[in-house]
Amino acid sequence: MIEQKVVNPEFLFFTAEKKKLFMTGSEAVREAIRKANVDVAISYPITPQSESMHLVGDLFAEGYVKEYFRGENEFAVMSSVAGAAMAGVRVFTATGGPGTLRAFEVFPTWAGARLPIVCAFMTRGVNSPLTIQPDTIEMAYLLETGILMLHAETAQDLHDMILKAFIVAEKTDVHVPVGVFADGFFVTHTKEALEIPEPDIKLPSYDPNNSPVPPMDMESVPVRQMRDPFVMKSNFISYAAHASWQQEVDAARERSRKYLEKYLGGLLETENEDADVLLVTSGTAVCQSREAMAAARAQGLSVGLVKLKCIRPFPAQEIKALAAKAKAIIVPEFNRVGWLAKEIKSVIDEPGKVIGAPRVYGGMTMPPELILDEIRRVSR
Amino acid sequence: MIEQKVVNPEFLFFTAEKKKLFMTGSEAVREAIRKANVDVAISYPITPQSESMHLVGDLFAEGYVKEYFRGENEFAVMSSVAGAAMAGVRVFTATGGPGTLRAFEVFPTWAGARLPIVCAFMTRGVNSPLTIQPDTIEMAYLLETGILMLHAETAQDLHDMILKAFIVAEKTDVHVPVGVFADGFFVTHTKEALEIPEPDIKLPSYDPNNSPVPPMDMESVPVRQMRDPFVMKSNFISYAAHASWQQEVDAARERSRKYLEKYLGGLLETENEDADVLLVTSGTAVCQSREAMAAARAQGLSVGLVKLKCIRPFPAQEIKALAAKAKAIIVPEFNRVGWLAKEIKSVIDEPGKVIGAPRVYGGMTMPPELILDEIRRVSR
Amino acid sequence: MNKPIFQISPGFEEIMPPEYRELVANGPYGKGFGVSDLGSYKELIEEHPLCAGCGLALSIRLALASLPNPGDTVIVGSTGCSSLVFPQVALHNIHSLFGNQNAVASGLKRALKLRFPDKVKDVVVIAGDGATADIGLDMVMQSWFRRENITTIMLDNEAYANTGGQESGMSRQGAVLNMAPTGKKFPKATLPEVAQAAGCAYVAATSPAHPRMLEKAVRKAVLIAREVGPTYIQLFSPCPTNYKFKPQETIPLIKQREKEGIFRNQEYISDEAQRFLDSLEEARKK
Amino acid sequence: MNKPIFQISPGFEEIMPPEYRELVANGPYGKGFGVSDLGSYKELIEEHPLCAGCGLALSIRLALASLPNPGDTVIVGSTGCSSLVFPQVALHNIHSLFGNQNAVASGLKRALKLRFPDKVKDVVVIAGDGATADIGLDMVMQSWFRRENITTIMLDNEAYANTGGQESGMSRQGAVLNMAPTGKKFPKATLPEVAQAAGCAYVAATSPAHPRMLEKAVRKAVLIAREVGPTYIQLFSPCPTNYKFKPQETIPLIKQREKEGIFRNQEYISDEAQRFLDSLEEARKK
Amino acid sequence: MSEKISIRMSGLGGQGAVTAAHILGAAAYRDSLQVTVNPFFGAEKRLAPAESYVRISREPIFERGEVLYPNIIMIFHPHVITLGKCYTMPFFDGLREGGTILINSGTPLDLTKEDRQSLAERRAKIYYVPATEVAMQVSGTELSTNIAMLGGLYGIRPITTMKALEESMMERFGGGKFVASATTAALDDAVKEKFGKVSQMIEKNMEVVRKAGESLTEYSLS
Amino acid sequence: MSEKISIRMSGLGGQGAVTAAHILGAAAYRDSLQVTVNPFFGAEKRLAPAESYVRISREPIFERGEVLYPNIIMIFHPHVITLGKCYTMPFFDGLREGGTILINSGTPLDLTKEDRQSLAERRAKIYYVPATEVAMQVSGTELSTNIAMLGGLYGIRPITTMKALEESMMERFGGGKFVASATTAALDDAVKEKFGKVSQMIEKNMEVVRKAGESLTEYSLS
Amino acid sequence: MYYAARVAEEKCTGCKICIISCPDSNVIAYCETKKVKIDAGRCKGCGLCVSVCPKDALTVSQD
Amino acid sequence: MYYAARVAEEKCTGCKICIISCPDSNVIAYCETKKVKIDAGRCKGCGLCVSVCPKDALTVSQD
Ligand SMILES: Cc1ncc(C[n+]2csc(CCOP(=O)(O)OP(=O)(O)O)c2C)c(N)n1
Ligand SMILES: Cc1ncc(C[n+]2csc(CCOP(=O)(O)OP(=O)(O)O)c2C)c(N)n1
Ligand code: SF4
Ligand code: SF4
Ligand code: SF4
Ligand code: SF4
Ligand code: SF4
Ligand code: SF4
Ligand SMILES: [Mg+2]
Ligand SMILES: [Mg+2]
Repeated sequence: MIEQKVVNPEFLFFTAEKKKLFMTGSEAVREAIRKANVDVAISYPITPQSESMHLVGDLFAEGYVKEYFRGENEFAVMSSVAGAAMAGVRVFTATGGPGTLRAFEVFPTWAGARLPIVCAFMTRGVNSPLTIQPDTIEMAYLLETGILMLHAETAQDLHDMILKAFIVAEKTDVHVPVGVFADGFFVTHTKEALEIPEPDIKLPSYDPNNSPVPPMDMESVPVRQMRDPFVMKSNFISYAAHASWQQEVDAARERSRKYLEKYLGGLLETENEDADVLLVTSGTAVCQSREAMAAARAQGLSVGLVKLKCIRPFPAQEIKALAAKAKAIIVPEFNRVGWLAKEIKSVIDEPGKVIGAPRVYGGMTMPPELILDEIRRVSR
Repeated sequence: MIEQKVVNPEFLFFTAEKKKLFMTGSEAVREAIRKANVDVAISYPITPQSESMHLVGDLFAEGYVKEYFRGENEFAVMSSVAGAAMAGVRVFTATGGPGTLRAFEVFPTWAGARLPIVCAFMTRGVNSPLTIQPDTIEMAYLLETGILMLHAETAQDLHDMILKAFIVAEKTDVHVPVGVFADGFFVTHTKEALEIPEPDIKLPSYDPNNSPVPPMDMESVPVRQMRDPFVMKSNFISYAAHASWQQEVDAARERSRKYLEKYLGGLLETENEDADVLLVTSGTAVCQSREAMAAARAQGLSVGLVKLKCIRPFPAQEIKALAAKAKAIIVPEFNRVGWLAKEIKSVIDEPGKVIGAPRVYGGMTMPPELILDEIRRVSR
Repeated sequence: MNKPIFQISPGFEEIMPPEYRELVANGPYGKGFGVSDLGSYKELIEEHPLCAGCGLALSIRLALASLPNPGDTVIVGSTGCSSLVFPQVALHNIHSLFGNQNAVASGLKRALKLRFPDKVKDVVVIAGDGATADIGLDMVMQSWFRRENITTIMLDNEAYANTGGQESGMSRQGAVLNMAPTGKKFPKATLPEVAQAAGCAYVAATSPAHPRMLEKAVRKAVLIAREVGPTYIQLFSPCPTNYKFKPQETIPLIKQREKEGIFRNQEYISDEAQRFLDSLEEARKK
Repeated sequence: MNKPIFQISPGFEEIMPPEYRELVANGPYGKGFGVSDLGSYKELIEEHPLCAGCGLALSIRLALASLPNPGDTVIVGSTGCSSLVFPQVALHNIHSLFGNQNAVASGLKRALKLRFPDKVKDVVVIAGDGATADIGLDMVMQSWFRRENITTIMLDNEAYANTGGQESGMSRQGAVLNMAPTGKKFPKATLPEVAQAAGCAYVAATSPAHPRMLEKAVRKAVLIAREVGPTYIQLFSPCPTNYKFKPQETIPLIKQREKEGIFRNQEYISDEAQRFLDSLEEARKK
Repeated sequence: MSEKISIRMSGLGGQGAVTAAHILGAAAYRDSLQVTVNPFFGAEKRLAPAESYVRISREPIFERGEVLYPNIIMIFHPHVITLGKCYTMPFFDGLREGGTILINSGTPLDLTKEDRQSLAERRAKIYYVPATEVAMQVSGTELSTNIAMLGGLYGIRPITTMKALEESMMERFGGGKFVASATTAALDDAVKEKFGKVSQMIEKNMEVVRKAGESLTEYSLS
Repeated sequence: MSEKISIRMSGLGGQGAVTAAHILGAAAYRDSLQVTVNPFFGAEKRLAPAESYVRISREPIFERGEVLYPNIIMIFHPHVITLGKCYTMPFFDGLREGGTILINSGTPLDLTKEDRQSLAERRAKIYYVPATEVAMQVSGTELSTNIAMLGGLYGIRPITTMKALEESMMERFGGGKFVASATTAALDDAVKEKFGKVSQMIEKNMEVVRKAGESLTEYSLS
Repeated sequence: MYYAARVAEEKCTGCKICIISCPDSNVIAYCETKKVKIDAGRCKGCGLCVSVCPKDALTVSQD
Repeated sequence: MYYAARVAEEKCTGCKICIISCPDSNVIAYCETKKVKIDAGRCKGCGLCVSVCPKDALTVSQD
């Protein structure tokens, strides 16, 4: 293994000196994993994720990651990742689009088994018809699987969120999986400027003894211990246990808020939050909104921005408060179904304010001009 | 094959004389399929669905279904079903819970390929921890897959909805898959009274020539024809085609409304709709609500019921109108996440009225007393 | 060529693209053409977007030219380089998802049997090594276990090529590829042996370096699949783009691998399948 | 028994359930026990809810009694009848999803190697025929292709038993079962042959009718998996409940099947694995 | 019948609690009553907990799932209580005021003091019937235990006409078409094996019903 | 630079449009400009459409994805227009008022009358550069076509310093660490094969840049 | 009331075959007397042991 | 400007090996002259045909 200095997470996130780099989102994943002290990474190719996992493979070859292999399909990869996590090590993987759907059944089991897996989802549209282009539809499907969901706007976010995800996921009182979402191509393949700490430091290693559920290694009590035993008892206890286990996982997710606040500096971020019109969105729809906001403000329109960094847990209270002041809320999305607009409508007092547009899907970018059109329309 | 008289669907649904029977939901599936003129049925066991598909197997042995086999897993079964549908025949299958999740990636492709497959989903909780008991969580995941979703309250509903689903699914201007959902055990294993037409009649057979997309049989033009070709062209056309294809599938789903209205008698059904408090729900949460409503009205409380029969397309306008008049809207659900409450909140004007409770999960029934508690609480 | 599907409606000749008219006038449907007839008729593929010189493209071209009855053949493909060819192929063909080709084909074939009890409809699966031996292996093998009447052709380019050259189960041990940065740690999967153990009536491994051997294999496989049981063909042709050799080296490279004994042309035929072929031969003679 | 995991903290002896105390005092960890010692120590299974007289339960009991190093063995199971036993087994064990056992085991084993480089941690998969040969076959075979150091044990009761007796790929041809109302249409899957073709270093098929043969197979399989490569054991024991025979007929029935040649006890060992076993034997002698 | 009867039958896999519920439900249906029957089980294994719920009324019944507030609780095996092999706990909690408990046992079980007290407060009636013994004696197989339990129930309160009960049994064991789980089907076969003809079996079963009805003992809580 | 420059480079797989964009972007980054580079492709195959977008500005750039309203369009191959091998159609629609078009061709292409008219209305400037020819002549391989296209661009408007451009090329072809798609990596190897040393290659490339800049022809739309 | 296997001690030779053929753990134990002993509380009365005993030393009966 | 294969007619024996080794359809045609002809518009200049011609009758060059 390569020699790197173990530093405490706060130092790595906030204090360590940063270097400017010009790189793609995929390369940003590599730089995050380089410093993440990952034990096991398992890969399966899928556009637009492949490059990230190639690069993680390079890290393995260089000695930054201890074990790495290509699995046979995403369902298997997510299962293998679960096996490794149950053995008490830090694991990473990534997928996207059809890969996410192929593995779908596994995600709720990660949450249910309290596995602090970090998975990057490089979002892409799903079949049919086949597409490999950006689309955030898979996030709609994952909302209720029990995993935490962070959504990166830029390669910088992606880098930072992955590192922070490990630390949040592994807190004893959280200990649930975290998905870090980045829009395919728009983040993975775009080359942009980043500021990141030098690669000679890394996070402390994962300590399985801090886990609220013991690892499967025949090293910890009790000996008679099964992961996932409840229904087996076939009686009332199984129902009660099942229900309360779900509540506990929910609660664990809720308990992540304080750490997310601390590390991400809030589940959301605002700019001109007192404006008449608020653009509320996540991922690269935020970038496009920033351009639109700048243009609109240049034209004298009162427009603000709410960037949602965290989708699960959902910053419902924060959004509700912000929405109360705004006259209109525009939710631009990179998908057909408008899952984010629905989320927002369901937590605010006057859902009639929400404009679920523009929605772009099929693979094209979202022209800021389309957002501007909506702003103009509601500002009239 | 067994001799049965082909009758027109309207006759079968509305005119044919009915016989009273006492049977389980699983048996009701058999009776529906017996009259559905199904060509191919493919099965994979999973509690609580297995019995239905055993019975469909018996129909195959008796000559009511032309082809039947057990597949190797749900992903494969849903793929085989797609293959058969593309060949231009009527197909049926069923699954539930983990089976639904295992096959997840296939459902959007059914919709995208405009396949009029009817699939019964016998809902059950999903891992971890393992459970085999009723829970409607899988419906939350399927909401945006593009399939139509009907939700049965009783075995009678299940029987009727399956038969009607074929007819709606196969309309040229619809031609998308329909999922008929029934709560595991509560419907599948409960024995109750039904009224159903005699088994000597059946639906007309599927006519692949009415399909808006030609079958893959080398019998129809054009010869150079691929199902799912768009991205292959790799240019602007592919984006535009992808986006407009999604819009067309959406539109096809919307066009189903008129047929659903006709055959189901509306996407929802109400009782005492002018009451102060409305219980709005679907599936067996409706049965439990009926008991609670009866008890509450006996106590002089003003309570009404809205039974949602169709979740996709969602009766948004109808609900919005009903909600406007009510003082409070109680949404009892058999799952942890409250997906139905969220749906409802997102389409009405005053989501603050919605009480997302009681929620029961883990496998137990929902005592009407819990609903009554909520009614009492809001009626105070 | 009497099937109306191959005719242009009167009056529409003018507006059909010339390639289509040529196909109708001079295509292979119902003609009993084979590989030796290439160069003298309008082929099923109308240009393809694969890399120039790709041996996998050649494999597909040869396989399509070898179909005993293209006029009633439906192809099931899978995601991968080959899926870029099929929109350009003048046969009905299906792309569903990555790896589910044999499950789709199973449903398709059974349904076609129902709809056309008196006709032969061949269902041929053509998919990559990743689709066949990795992600789709369960469905491939179960279609064999179930004895489905379909032919499975694997295009073995020893990598996940379409996603940029990752290690697949069919890559050779030691190969350094994406996702195998320190070289592949385990040997090439032995699919022909597995296919035989799983109940295929006919198994062949060959390559586009032997067009006529390839043709014979495809013909036998499709004919046997009709009556006897599942058949499997593995076509070897490493990806020049991802293994970084020049396309024109493809055929010499394959032949070199043969010489070194690294790649072996193989054929296995069950007794029942052999008897069936013999009976066809008998019938033909009469 | 020095591992602290097997000790009860001082002062807590009283409140631990008696079965647990007995296990600590008289369990098999680190003792080198085998099948012949059954009846004289506290076993790993504390009652199980399987049907009375189920041969699959006996198979599990024997397999667990045959583990060379239960104190450092982790079991990966799958959904099915057997999954009802594991909550009652005094080893760390995992249930994840139906069919993904070998993928889970692959990740687990590799991670355990990282965490305990100087210790032997055996990972043994025990799952039903449906889990192994149907829904999980891809993952099972890929773990073999990848040469994972794990042992896979299939409990072959010739049906999906836990869901009420449906046809599985391991059911015999002609068997009338749920979802096979007119009898199974294709033969029992030949997993031992497939395992061999897929690279297993050791393959055995036997049954609980031969407890000592079963024991030898499990021991060899676990030892070989440590050093040489993947190993596979298939344990035959039809489900009395779903095939509707009396539990006490299980063993006579298996023996009858052997006589009829329908079931064959088999063993295959690769040269490398044999050499490894020989070397162990050598070392033991010294 | 004046009001809704809600029955909870708790037994172990293989004892036929699910079948008993189906027979009872079908009998009530034959008598033109409103009825729903819900079986509930986890792992469908011999000796694993198996419960079944029957609701009978003259008015429409909507509710489904477990009966949480039964009028009648039938316990097919002492282990249901003593080993907690059931889906509902604490076991007696939901019993309605004036409810009935029927236990398969020759001798009274050792109920906890708390249970006895709370049952007494609710004016519950407890009956014992040696159902397995009766089954063995009369029909020669313990597989008729479930029928004997129905006999005990009818002894306490004839829920349907005897004719409907007999016809319902006929339907259940007569045709080959009854849908049952594999475990149940296997046991069905075993039962049928015992008797040459179905009619003979039904006859025996009706005798079991009668005999069990006569073998009830009421247990005093005070 | 006064305002944002948005460039769309359209080529065919294997022509290096993605690489050209990366080199240009990295050069701008070296000159401390704000910049984002987005490659876009479907099937990553030789001769399949491949586009790349570069945005350069002194102000922060947020926007990403395809450049819909470019100032500059670079066409690496006539087929992009003539066979519609591109991601954006109608092809010239988004070009900004006063925008620039650079086409790899020795001779003017036969633009449609509508295109010519609408481009004229927008006061577009069209340049031709025989990039493939220049690449062959100067560096002996058509694989430097992309560099020649950059040369043409710099001939029209020097977007960065020449020093930054040279350093950027150095970085691109020098280290072994550049992350490229497999197809690109294969072509990289082919390019490197041509030249003994990287420095020699960069030198040739800079010559290609200069020569291409000198080989521009402006095409009059009127 | 419940079925269980019983050993006819005089017939038992202590060959242990029954022990290793019982599907349940810790039901049949090997005694110092070199015979086996059955824990009737744990025995499920399935009869598997009966089917394998070479000495016909086992029977299943109700207590 | 683009590469394509060309036939040296005098060398070609019409053995068709090139035809069945070309990865693209309808590029090489067989003529009445019993020689082959290449459609330069469709030829991608990959050189596969060159590598198999037993008579060295093929070359790839720019037009
Ligand atoms: C579920 C899923 N996972 C991953 C992918 C991405 N993917 C598409 S093609 C491909 C590689 C195909 O490899 P192979 O089957 O060998 O075909 P080739 O491209 O080599 O011809 C991959 C990994 C996908 N489309 N779907
Ligand atoms: C994805 C999924 N599909 C189906 C099931 C339902 N299921 C649970 S166990 C089982 C059968 C197991 O059969 P086998 O592996 O042979 O084990 P057995 O019960 O026979 O011991 C099935 C079909 C499930 N849990 N998950
Ligand atoms: S990537 Fe390889 S296999 Fe795919 S088309 Fe190109 S050369 Fe052929
Ligand atoms: S169902 Fe069969 S395999 Fe399962 S526990 Fe019962 S007897 Fe054993
Ligand atoms: S098998 Fe028979 S003889 Fe042998 S130990 Fe058991 S009871 Fe005794
Ligand atoms: S009857 Fe069954 S449980 Fe009892 S000792 Fe014999 S084998 Fe074991
Ligand atoms: S291979 Fe050579 S000789 Fe043969 S036909 Fe082609 S060009 Fe002529
Ligand atoms: S160069 Fe390639 S494309 Fe051209 S004729 Fe030869 S093989 Fe065919
Ligand atoms: Mg490949
Ligand atoms: Mg089984």
